[in-house]
Amino acid sequence: MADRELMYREALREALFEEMELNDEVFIIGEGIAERGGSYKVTEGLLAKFGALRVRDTPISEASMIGVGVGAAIAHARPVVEILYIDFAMLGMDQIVNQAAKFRLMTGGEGRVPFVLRTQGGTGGGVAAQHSQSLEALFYHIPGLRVVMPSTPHDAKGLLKYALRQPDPVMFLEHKHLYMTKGMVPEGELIIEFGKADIKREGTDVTLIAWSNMVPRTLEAAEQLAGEGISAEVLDPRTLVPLDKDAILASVAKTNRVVIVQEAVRRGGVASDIASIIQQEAFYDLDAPVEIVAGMNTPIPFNLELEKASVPQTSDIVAAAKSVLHADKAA
Amino acid sequence: MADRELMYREALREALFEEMELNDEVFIIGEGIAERGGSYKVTEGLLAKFGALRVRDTPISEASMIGVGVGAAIAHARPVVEILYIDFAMLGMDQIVNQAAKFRLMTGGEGRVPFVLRTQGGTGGGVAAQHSQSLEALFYHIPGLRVVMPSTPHDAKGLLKYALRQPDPVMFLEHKHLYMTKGMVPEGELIIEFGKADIKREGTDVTLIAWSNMVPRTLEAAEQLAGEGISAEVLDPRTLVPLDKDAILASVAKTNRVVIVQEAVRRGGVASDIASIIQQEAFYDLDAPVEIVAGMNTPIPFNLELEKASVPQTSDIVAAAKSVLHADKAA
Amino acid sequence: MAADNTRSNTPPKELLEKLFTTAFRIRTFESGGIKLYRQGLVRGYFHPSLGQEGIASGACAAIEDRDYIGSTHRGHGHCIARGAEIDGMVAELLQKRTGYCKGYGGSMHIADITKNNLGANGIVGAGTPLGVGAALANQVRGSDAVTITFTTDGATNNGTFLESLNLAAIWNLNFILIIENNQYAVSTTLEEATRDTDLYKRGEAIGVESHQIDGNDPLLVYETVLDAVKKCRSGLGPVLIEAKTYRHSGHHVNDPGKYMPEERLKYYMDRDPVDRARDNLIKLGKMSAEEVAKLEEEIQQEFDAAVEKAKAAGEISVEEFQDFVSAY
Amino acid sequence: MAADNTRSNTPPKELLEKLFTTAFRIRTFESGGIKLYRQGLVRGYFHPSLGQEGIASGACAAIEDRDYIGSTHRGHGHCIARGAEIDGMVAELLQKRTGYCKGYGGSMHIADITKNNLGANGIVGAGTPLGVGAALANQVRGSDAVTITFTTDGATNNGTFLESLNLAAIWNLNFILIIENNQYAVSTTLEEATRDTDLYKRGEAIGVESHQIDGNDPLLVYETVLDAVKKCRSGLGPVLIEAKTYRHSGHHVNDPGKYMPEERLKYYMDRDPVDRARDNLIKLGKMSAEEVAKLEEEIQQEFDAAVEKAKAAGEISVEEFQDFVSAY
Ligand SMILES: Cc1ncc(C[n+]2csc(CCOP(=O)(O)OP(=O)(O)O)c2C)c(N)n1
Ligand SMILES: Cc1ncc(C[n+]2csc(CCOP(=O)(O)OP(=O)(O)O)c2C)c(N)n1
Ligand SMILES: [Mg+2]
Ligand SMILES: [Mg+2]
Repeated sequence: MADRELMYREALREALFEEMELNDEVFIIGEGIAERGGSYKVTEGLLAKFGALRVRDTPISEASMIGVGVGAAIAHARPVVEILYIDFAMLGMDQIVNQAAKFRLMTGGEGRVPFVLRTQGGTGGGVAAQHSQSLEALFYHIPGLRVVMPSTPHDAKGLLKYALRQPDPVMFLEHKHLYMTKGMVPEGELIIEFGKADIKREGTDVTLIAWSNMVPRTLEAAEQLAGEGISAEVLDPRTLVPLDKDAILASVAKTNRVVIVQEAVRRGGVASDIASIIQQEAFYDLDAPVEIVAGMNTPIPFNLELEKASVPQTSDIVAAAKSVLHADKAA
Repeated sequence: MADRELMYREALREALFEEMELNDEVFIIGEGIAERGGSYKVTEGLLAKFGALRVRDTPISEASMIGVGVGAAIAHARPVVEILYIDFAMLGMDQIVNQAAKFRLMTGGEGRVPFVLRTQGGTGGGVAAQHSQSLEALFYHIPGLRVVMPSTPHDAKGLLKYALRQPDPVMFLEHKHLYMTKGMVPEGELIIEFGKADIKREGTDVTLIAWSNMVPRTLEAAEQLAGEGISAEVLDPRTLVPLDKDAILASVAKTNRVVIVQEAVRRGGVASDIASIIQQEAFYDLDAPVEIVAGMNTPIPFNLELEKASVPQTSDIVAAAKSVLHADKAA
Repeated sequence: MAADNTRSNTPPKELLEKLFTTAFRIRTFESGGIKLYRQGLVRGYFHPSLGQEGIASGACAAIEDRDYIGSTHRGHGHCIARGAEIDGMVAELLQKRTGYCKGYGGSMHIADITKNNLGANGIVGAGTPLGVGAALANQVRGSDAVTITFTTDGATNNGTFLESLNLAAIWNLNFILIIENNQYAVSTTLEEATRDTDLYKRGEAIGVESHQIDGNDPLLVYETVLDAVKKCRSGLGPVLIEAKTYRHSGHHVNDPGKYMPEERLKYYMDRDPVDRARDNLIKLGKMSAEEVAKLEEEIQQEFDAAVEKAKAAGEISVEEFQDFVSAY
Repeated sequence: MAADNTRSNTPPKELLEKLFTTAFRIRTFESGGIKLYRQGLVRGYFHPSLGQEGIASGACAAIEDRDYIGSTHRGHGHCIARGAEIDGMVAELLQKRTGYCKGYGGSMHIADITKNNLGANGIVGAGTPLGVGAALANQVRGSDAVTITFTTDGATNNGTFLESLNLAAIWNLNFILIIENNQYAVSTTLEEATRDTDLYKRGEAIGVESHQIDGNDPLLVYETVLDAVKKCRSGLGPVLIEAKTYRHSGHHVNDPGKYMPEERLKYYMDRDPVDRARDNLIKLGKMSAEEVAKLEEEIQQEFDAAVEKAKAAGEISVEEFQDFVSAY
């Protein structure tokens, strides 16, 4: 089927639309998602098409909204719970960590939780410390969860459709800056399995690993590096759990140099884990330490310049790539 | 003043006792901590000494208990909130992540939150998936929090006393297996500043980094290694935030080989972050990849043998130490 | 609405027998389980529901196969009342592969999920949203199935109580929330935990039909729940039921419960739900004492046989475990 | 307890003047802030409290310096009513170093913490436990200081409402929880969010003295809160006050609020709290219309001057920021 250009949010909407048409047990709850179509307009039109039974607004009860989603999933439905900001998911951490993630093992493997929590994170527009976090590392650390972070409309559609067919709880983490970005997306069926990284740009000198909103920024950096004769490969894991280790190690084996880029704060982020894996499993492939470009260890400030300083900019990525290229020479 | 042998829980109690005597604004709330003295008997005797105004039981309202502690701290008191299991802290994550950790920055640095959350984690005794987690990585990733994990009665006392005098929110993470362990503790004043690692055993061949309940286990491993002629240094960071990077890098510079031991699951744990730091800042000091011995990526099962298999055992640590010692030869 | 203990016509014998056998089966399981615990055969937490059997028995007798239940940390009784086999339950306590959770879960997570049981739960209060979720799933799929969530007095001071019941209310879900008000959270009394100990009022305040009943009367529990089920199936849900009861012992096997005043304990012992179910069966159901004794013996034998089977069963191996979680 | 609008003796002029100037200062700040926003000078969220000024003004007039307040995401009014300078507030909107939070916080986190203000809060419902915590701190230190937490209708469906108010109740804290019931959470109506829109009942259900009042009557708010403060100081706290009100516009500056029925909006516009404060000042306080106009002019000048000062002020530099958070 033909590809068309869609916005990220349109691609997400299309995925929901298609899966809700295919499966009557897919339904969605969230704050202002019905008539109003959601704060980021992902769910626009769903109410009109699927009715109030399957598309419903909730009061401000995040802990229980998430718990209700988990319970509905245990009872074999296909709930999608939209949480406005990833920061608010903290209110439902018990349900995510102690219920959704644990149920399968606690029931000896028999109970499944096909629950999709959609939310969005990241900085953007001065919404400050309680509305700007990148918290994927918290979910990444909890066995039993799937952590998905699409960077393009194409991936957003394919991964969300897959999320609605697989059996485990999924933290589907969108980015507020990406909703209006555009990209080519096929009409109809598009399924992207979890655990398959995508090489967003091929290169030979250095591997740049990035996800979510850091992908466009890293591609920009790669473009700049190309202008200076440096060939950077940009690898987007797309899903952090499961992580496509093979693809990462293959790229490292080729380039021998790695920079990992994350918007989340440096301390205890997913980048650290990926770095720890690379140095452990590809120690003798590395010509330089794995460099990490990450957010500063700080809550996000309101002020525009300080907000910018808190998260990686293209120039930071370019600089880090150059530093790993010259690391051995410097040493 | 003289040292005496105390149990870990007695040392904690002594710290609370002394600080409550020194400062009228120190108070403690928690479930069953007053008359009953707490599930792990840390608070025994405090009610009798300090009265019901400063030692009080709460209903089962973790989210608000934590929030109340944060609010009391903002209002310049010195609250200690006891949460029975670290797993239950998930109910109060909003207050920890979005309130306690953010308040200072959001108020331009003027507002402080001298809040101490005491809780305990780790496996032990078949309490299964919702009562056995090691979740320090979740707090470690949130800028603004202090994360403290004492492994001995001595450190427990000194760190808790310091926690009650410093100005920031502290996640004071005890371990259910340690409460009955014994060690020498000085009477009276003992203050251990945050950010000072302790070398629990000196060595030259390999650095073993461990905290909390993994320290005794790692010391056991070091003893076994000594029997095989291997000199292992055991470094206990004691506080994960702030982390004593200097002490870690100094030890690595000496031994050139590192194993990090954590009870928490491997994926996205603090060990990964420490490994990422070491490989980044001491890349050319390393003769082998930084090895991580960690919990399996799984919720903790009820069954005894499976529970044991989920977390590092002494033999795993010994094996990892040997593997980094022979890594270069194997390569 | 506060308690209304009037009873209309005589209940059928089958019902009375079911109420008694369920209550007695729970009693037998709890008593026997405690013995196994004391023998060192059970690890972890064990929260017996001794004294509270009337609620599980009465409530589960009022629902059908297609309905759902969800439970608490004190969940053995609910699981049994919902039709679980004693074999799988004892085996779970003994961490065997033949247990309902294959030894992965244990007492606090016990569940026969094939019986639409959402499981026991180690987090006080967490089961309530799960139950509302099951009720929502059923509403979405057009089923008239009802979900009963058993909860506790302790959990009514947890935020999920308000949030979840409110969600069930605005969506008119087929959801019945039963508070097993045993008046304690470990050693903390209900009076210490809240000013107004009439917990059903919290439902009324958000527009939910709410009842307070004697939870030690299995027949009354049955009737109240049956009525609630009917209301739910006709679109008038949810319903909140506060069932007052009392533990016969401490919070868990290792709690002697010395803080429980003797008089009060005696009061409730005198109103023992198992005794009342037995009395009902004999008086209203006209079963002879001998027949009842035979029933009891059978249930005891069932338990003893389950213990033998469980002892003989194997455990999940570390390799199987590693294999299972390799995809985590 | 539902609304009781009787008023006894004439209030002193100083009070009436305070109520009006506070309400008008808030109105001026919100209106002016919206203009700055439209000029592109303010980023992020901006939730004006236009139409709700009566609650902040009335409540804060009833407390003393030693008391505490805590606020919501719609928090400008509370901050002003609690005595913050307009300079520091405008500067904060404009992300300047002279702002109350030095530009780190912005509208949603605005607070003059030197005034015992626990701050605005971007997490709906999260301020309630913080307020209970401040009240607890004061009880522990033997102070009779009262804490007022402003909360919202939306927050009453969040678990913290039940949990925190219950904690305040069992500890008899000097805590006053004021629900600013503006009948909307963004575009979701209160009727959609709960079955029983009488929110004060939720306090009654847990034994808390609870009132429902007209939040657009600043004097009534003042009197009700003053009474609550007295009760608290004599050990009879906490008190819950549901103050009914309505927004004059959408949820935030970028929400046109088209879903708000015109008639209903008109009803509340006709009962505008600023107008009522002005009327009271003129009628009961016997201030002349000219004097009032002069007051208004001064307040407008104060705001305009604050804008000029803020525009001229600098911002925290990246280096200062890095230095500040180096210990994080
Ligand atoms: C959220 C949470 N907090 C604390 C505990 C520890 N805990 C287990 S049972 C219990 C008491 C529960 O009392 P109640 O809820 O009334 O149930 P009951 O034991 O009386 O059946 C407590 C505090 C827990 N399991 N979960
Ligand atoms: C926990 C949480 N959930 C959702 C939001 C997003 N949000 C911001 S304001 C708002 C509506 C709040 O309505 P209400 O609580 O009644 O306060 P009002 O805006 O009417 O003053 C929502 C949903 C939030 N800030 N926090
Ligand atoms: Mg109880
Ligand atoms: Mg509102």
